[in-house]
Amino acid sequence: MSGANVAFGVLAAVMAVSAIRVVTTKNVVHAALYLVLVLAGVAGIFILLAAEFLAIVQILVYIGAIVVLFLFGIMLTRAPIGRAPDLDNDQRAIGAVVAMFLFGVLGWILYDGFGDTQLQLRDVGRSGDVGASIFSTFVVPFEVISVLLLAALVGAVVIARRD
Amino acid sequence: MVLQNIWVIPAITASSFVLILLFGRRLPNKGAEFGLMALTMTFALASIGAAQWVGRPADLEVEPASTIKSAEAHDEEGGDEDHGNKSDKGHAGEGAKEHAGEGAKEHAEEQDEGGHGAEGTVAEAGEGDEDHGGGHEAEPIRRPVDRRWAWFQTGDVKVQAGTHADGLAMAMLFVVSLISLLVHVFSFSYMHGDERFTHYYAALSLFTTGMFVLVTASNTLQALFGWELMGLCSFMLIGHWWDRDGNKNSSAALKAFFTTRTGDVGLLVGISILFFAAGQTFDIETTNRAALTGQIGSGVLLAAAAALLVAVIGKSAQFPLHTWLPDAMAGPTPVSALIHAATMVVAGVYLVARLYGVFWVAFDIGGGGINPVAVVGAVTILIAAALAFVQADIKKVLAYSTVSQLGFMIMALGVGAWTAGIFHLFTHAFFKACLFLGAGSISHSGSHHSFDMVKDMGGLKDKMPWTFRTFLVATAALAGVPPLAGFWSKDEILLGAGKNGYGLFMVVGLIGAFMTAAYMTRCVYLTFFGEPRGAAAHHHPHESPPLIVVPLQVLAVLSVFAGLLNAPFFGELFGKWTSNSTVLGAGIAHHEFSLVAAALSIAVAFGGIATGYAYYWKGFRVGSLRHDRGPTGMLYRLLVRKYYLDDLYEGFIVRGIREPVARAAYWTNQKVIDAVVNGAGIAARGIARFVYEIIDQRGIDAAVNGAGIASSETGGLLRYIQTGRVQQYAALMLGAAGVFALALALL
Amino acid sequence: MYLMQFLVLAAFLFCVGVYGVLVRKNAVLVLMSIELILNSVNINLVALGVYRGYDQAIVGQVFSLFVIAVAAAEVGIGLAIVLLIYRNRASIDLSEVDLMKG
Amino acid sequence: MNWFDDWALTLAVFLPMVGVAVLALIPRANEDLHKLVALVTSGATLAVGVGILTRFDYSRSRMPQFEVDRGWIDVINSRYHVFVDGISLPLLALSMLITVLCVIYSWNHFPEPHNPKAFLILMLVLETGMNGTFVAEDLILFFVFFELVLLPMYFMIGVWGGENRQYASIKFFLYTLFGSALMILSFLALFFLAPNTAGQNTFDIPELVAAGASIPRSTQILIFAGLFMGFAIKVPMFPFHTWLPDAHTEAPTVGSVILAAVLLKLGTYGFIRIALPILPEAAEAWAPWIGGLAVIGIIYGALGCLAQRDMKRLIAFSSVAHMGYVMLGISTLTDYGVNAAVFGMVAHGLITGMLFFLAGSIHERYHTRELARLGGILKQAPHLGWILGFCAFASLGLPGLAGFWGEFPAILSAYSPAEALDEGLFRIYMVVAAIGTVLAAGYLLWMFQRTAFGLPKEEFSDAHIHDVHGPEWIAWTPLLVLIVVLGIFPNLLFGITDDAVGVVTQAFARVGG
Repeated sequence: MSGANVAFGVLAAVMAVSAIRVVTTKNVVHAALYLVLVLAGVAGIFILLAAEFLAIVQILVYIGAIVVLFLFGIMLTRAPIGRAPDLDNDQRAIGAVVAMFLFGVLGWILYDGFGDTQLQLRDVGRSGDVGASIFSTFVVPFEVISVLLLAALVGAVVIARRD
Repeated sequence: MVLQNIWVIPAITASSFVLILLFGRRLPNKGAEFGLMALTMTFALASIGAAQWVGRPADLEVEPASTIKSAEAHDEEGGDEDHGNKSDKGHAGEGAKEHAGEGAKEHAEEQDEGGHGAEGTVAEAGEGDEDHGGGHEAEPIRRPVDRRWAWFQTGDVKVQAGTHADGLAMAMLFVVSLISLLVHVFSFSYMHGDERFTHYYAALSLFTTGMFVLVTASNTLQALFGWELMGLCSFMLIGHWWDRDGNKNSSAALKAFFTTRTGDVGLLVGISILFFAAGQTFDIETTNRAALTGQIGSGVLLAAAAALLVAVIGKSAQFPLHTWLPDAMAGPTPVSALIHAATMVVAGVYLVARLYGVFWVAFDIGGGGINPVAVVGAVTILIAAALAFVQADIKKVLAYSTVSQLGFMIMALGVGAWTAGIFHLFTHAFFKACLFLGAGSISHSGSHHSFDMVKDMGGLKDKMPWTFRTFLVATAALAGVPPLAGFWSKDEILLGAGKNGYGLFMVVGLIGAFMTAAYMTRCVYLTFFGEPRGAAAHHHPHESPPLIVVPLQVLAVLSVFAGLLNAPFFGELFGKWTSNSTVLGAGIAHHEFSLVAAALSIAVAFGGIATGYAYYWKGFRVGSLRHDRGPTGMLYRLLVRKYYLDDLYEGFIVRGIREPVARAAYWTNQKVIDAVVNGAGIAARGIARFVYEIIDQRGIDAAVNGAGIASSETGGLLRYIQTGRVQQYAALMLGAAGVFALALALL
Repeated sequence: MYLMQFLVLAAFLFCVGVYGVLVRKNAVLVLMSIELILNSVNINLVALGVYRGYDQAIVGQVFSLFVIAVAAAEVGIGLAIVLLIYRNRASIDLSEVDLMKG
Repeated sequence: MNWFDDWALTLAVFLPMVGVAVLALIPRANEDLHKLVALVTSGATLAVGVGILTRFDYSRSRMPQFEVDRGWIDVINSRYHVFVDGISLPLLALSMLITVLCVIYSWNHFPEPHNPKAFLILMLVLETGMNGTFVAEDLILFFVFFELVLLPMYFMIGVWGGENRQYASIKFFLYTLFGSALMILSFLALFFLAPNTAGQNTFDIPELVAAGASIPRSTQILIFAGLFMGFAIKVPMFPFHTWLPDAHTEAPTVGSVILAAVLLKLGTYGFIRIALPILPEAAEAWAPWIGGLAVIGIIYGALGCLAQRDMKRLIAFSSVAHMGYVMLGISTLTDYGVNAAVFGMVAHGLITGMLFFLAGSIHERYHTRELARLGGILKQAPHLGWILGFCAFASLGLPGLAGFWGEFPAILSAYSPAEALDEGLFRIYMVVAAIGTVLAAGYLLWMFQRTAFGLPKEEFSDAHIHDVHGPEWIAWTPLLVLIVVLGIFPNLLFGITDDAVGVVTQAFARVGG
C-alpha cells in the first residue's frame, strides 16, 4: 500500500461522497460547493497521474471561473438559497436505474478490459511538452477551440442580452 | 439490293412518324404528306424487293427434318469473325449442324458465315417423312438474305439485331405496305377535318412500322418489339376518338391492349424458354433448326409452343380471346381495315408461320392428330362465323368475319398446310381491306356516319355505284367464288386439311366457308338492296370522292387477281416463292390441285350465297311460305325455287344457327367470356381492394403501426414517451446506449 | 496502482452525473451534473494517456485541456440560455420546458 | 488530367456540400440567388459526372476506376475508399442528373411552406448522400452516406409534405432506421469475422469480397439476414414496403422523384455491391426467398395499384411491383438477372421519376390527385396528357422504351437461375412475373384512361389549365429522351454493366454456363 494508493483512496472517497451530494442535496448553493470539492478532487487525481499543469488549470478554470459562474447563475435566476423541497423531478427511480445500469455495464466492461493492468508512472508530464504538443500537432484544434470560445462569448452575449 | 437493306423500310415509316410528330401541324396537309410519301416509298421498295426475291436463283437444297437429324454434324470452322457487321452472306444452319457443346456465342456468330459452309454439309436427300400423303422432293429454294448488327450484350451472350428477308417476309412486306398506302390515301379524305388528323397519321405510320419490324425481324426479341409496338398503336388508334361517347371508345382501346397483353404473357414466357432451349439465342432460324433437329427436349418445346400459342390467340383474336376485336371497331374505319387486313391480327398468324419448326415438332403437326393449333383455329371459324349472322353493325359483321378467316389461317397452319395458310393471309388482306374501306365509304357518304345496316342503310346500290361494285367483288372473293382470290386460298386450306389426315377439320372448314358466304350475302343485301332506311333515306347518299373510291378499286382488282398467284394453272408461284427452309425442313407435304375438293368448295360457297340470298330476300316478303322441307337437294332447289328452300332453311338451318346457336354463342361471348374478362377485372379489383384494405392496411401495416395503435388504445404509451421533455429523452437515450454497449461487449 | 481504479472512479462520476442530468429539475443543477460528466472524461483521458506511455500522456493532457476549454464555453452558453429561459418563463424548472413535444 | 482522375469522385460527392455552405451564408430572402447557386452547384456536379463518363474506360468496366483509397478512421481500419465501376457508374450518373432536374423543376413551384433556401440545402445534402453511397467502397463510409440521405428526406417529407406528413415522415424514418440498425450489426460482424489477407479486420468492400467466403455458411446466413433487412426495407420489398406509399403520397413532388428515382436504388445497389459478392453461400441460400418475395411483390404491388383512388399512391405501389422485377433479377444470381436489375434500376429511376413529376404537375394544376375527379387532361393540356401516356407505356414495359429492358431480361433470367437454385421454383416465378406485366398494363392504362381520356369533369371544365411550361420541359426532356434512347440501344447500359456484373456473379455457377 503505497502513499499514492492511500492518497487515491482518500480522494476517491471524498469525490464520490461529494458527487453524490451534488446531485442529491436540497440546497442549490450547497450543490455548487460540493461541486468544488469534486473538482478539487479531480485536480488531485491529476497530480497523482503526474499531470501537474492540468491540475493547476483545473483549479484555475473550474474552481476559479466556472463555479463562480454557477454561483452567479444561481443568484441571477433567484434560485432559493436555502433548502428547497422540489429540486428533483418525478423520475428519480428511472434515473437511478439508468445510472446504476450504466455503471454496471461500464464497470464490467472496464474490468473485462483492464482488470489487472498496472499503471507505470515513469515520468512527470512536463508543461513544456504539453505546450509544444498543443502548438505543433494540435495547432488546428487549438485554433478551432479559440474560435469556439469566441463564438461562445458572442453567443452568450447575444442570447442573454435584454432587448 | 433491297433485300439486304430491308431495314430501310421500317426506318422510313419510323422517321415519318417522328417527322409528323415534330412538324406535322405546321404543314398544309397536317402531316399527311409525310405518311403518304413514306408509304409510297416503302411500297416501291417492297415491290422491288419482292421482284428481286423472285429473281433470286433457287440454289439452296433442304432436306426434311428426319434426315437433318441423322446427318452427322460437320462443324464449320469460321474464317474471319466480323460480328455480323455489314455482312451479306447466306444464312447459316442449312447444313446439318448440331452445335453440341458449343457456346451460344459462337453459335450466334456463325450465323454470319454459315452460308458458304452450308453446301458442304448438305446431306443427300434421304427418306422423307412420308406418312402423310404427297411426299417431299428436295427441290432447291431461294437463299434468305440475312443481315446482322450487334445490338447488346448481357451475360456472355451477344444479341444481334438483324433483318431476315425471305419469301414470307417479302410477301408480307408487299401486302402491308400496299394496304397501308391505300389506307393512308383513303384516310386523307375520310378523316379530313378531324381535330387530331396529325396525330392520326403519326399513329398510322408507327403502326405500319410495328408490322414492318415484326415481319423483317430475324430474332424473337425484335419480333416482340414490333408486336408490342402494334399493340401500342392499336391502343392509340382504336381510342382515337377518346373524347366521344363517354368512355366507350377509350374502353375499347383499353380492352384491345389489355387482351392482347394477356396473350403476351405467353409470348414473354415462350421467348424466354426458347432462348435457353435453343442455346441462348433469340435467333429465329437457329431456334427453328434446333427444334427440327430434336436439339430441344420435347417437354420444353411443348411448353414453349403452348405459351406462344396463347400469344397468338390473344393477338390474332382467336377463340376465346377474340372479344376485343369487335369492340375495336370503335376506332376510325380505315384503322379497322389496317388492323384486320394487314397488321396486328395477322401478326399472330405470322408468328406461327415464322416459328413453324417449333410448332411443328411440339404439336406433332405432321402426325395428323388433333393438335391445339388446329383446334383453336377450327373452333374460332365456327364461333365467329355464327356470330356474324346476328350483327346489325356492318363493321361488326366484317370483324367477326375476320376472326373467322383468321381461324382458317390458324387452322391451316395447324393441319400442316403452311403455304395455304400464308396464301390465305395474303389474299384475305386485299378483300378484307376492300370490305372495310367500303364500309367506311358507305358511312362517309351514304349513311351519315352510321354503321347500322338495319336502321340506316339499304338501297345504296344505285347511289354509290363504285362502292357497291367493289364491295360486291370483295364479298365474292371472301365467299370463295372462283376464280376470285378467296377461292384459291380457301380451297388450298381445305385440300391440305383433307390430305394431311385432318378430315374433321376439313368439314369444319367447309361449314365455315358456307357460313361465310351466307352472312356476307346478308350483309350485302341489307346494305345495298331493299328500301333505303334511316340515314340512307334522309341524308342524300352520294358516291364518295375519288380519294376514297380509287383505293377501293385497286383493292377490288387485286381481290380478283391475287388468287391466281398460287393457282395450279399458273405454276403455284406463291408457294415456290415463299417456301423456306423451316417449312421444307419440317417436311411439309405438297398436294396437287384436286378437282373434287375444288368442286366441293365451290359448291359450298355458292350454297352459302344462295342460302343467304334466299333467306334475306324472303325476309322482306310475305311470311306465308314458311314450310319445313327436308334438307335433301337443298342446293339445287335453292337455286331454282327460292321459297321452299327458304322455309326449309329458315326452319331448319338458319334459324337453328341464328336462334339458339348464334344467340347462345353470342350470349356466351357476352355473358361468359366477356364476363370472365370483365369479371377477372372486377375480381382483381375486388381482391385488390381486399388485399389493400384488409391485409395491407389492417394486416401488415397494422403490424407496423402495431405499437402505436396498441398503445393509443391502452393508454398512450408512445405518446407518453413523446413528452417533449428532454430529460426523459435523455434517460431513454442513455439506457439505450447502455444496452448497446452491453450488446457490443457481449458480441 | 491499477489503471482500473481511475477508470472506475471516472465511470462512477459519469454515472452520478448522468443521474443528476436525468433527475434534477433546476437547470443550473443540470449544468453542474454535466460538469461532473466532463470531468470524468478528463480523468479517463489522462489515465489512459499515462497507460500508453509518456507521449500519449501528453496527448491525453492536451485533450483534457481542450475539454476544459469547451466546458467553459458550454457553461457560458448554457447559463445564458438558462437566464433567457428564466426571463421568459420566470422559472428554470426543466420539467415545464417541453418545447420538443411534437 | 491525372488531377481529375484523383479528385473526380471526391468532387462528385462533396461539391454539393460546398453549395450547401454557400447557400447557408446567403440570406433567406434572396431566393433567386439561392436557386442560382443550387443550380450551379448541381450543374457543376453533373459536369463532373459528365467528365467521369467521358474519362471512364469502358473496355475495363469491371475494374475500379477513379479510385481513391486513403486512411480515414485508422482505429477501426476504416478507409476513405471510393471508386466507380460499371455497376455504380450508371447509378451515379442517374443520381446527379435527377438532382439537377429536380432543382430545375422546383424553379417556380416550391411546395408550401416555400422556403427555397432550406429546401435546396436539403436537396444538395441528399445528393451528397446518394452520390457517396454509390461510390463508397468501405462499409462504414457506405453506412454514413446511406444514413445521410435519411435526414434530408425526413425533413422534406415532414416539412413540405401533404396533410399526413408527420405520420409519413416518422414512419419512413423509423422503418428505414430499423433496417439500418440490423445492417450495421451485420457490417460489424463482417468486420470481426472476415479479416483480410494481412489478418487485419477491415471494412473495405473489395477485401471483404475476397475474405467473405471464409465465413462458415451458417454464420453467413445470419449476417445476410441483417443485410437483407437493411436493404430490403430500403428497396422496399414486400412485405416491408408499407412505408413507401405513405412517404410517396405525402412527400413533395421533388421528394417523391428523388425517393423513387434514386433512394430506392440504394437498397438494390446494396444487394449487388455488398450482400451478393461478400456472402455468396448465404446469397444462394436466401435467393429462393428473395425471389419469392419479389414475385409476390410484383403481383401484390399491381393489385395494390388497382385498388387506388389517388394517382400518386398508385404510382408508389407500382414502384413496389417494379422493384420486384429488379429483385427477381438479382435473386437469380446470374449475369442476365443482375444486368437486368441494374438496367431496371436505371429505367425505373427515369420512368417512375417522370411519373412522379407528372403527378406533381397534375396536382398543381387541378389541386387534386383523385382519379375520380380527374379526366380529359388531353383536352386541356395535350402535351401533359401525352407525356403521361408515354410514361405509362414506358412503365408497363413496352419494348422500345427503357422499362422493357428491366422487365423482360429479369423474366428471362428466371428461367435459368444459378446452378445452386431450384430451376422449377424460379420458372414458376417467371410465369408469375410475366402475369404481372398484364396487371401492370391494366393499372397503368386504367389510370391513363381515367385521367387523360374523356372530357374534363364539370368542376374543372372552365378552369384554365396550363400545358407543360418552360422549366417542366427542361426538366423532363432529358428523361424522356433517355427513356427512348435506352429503350432502343440497351447496349448503352448493358455495355457498361455487363462486364462488372460478371465480377458479382462469378461466385455463382450457372447451369450450362
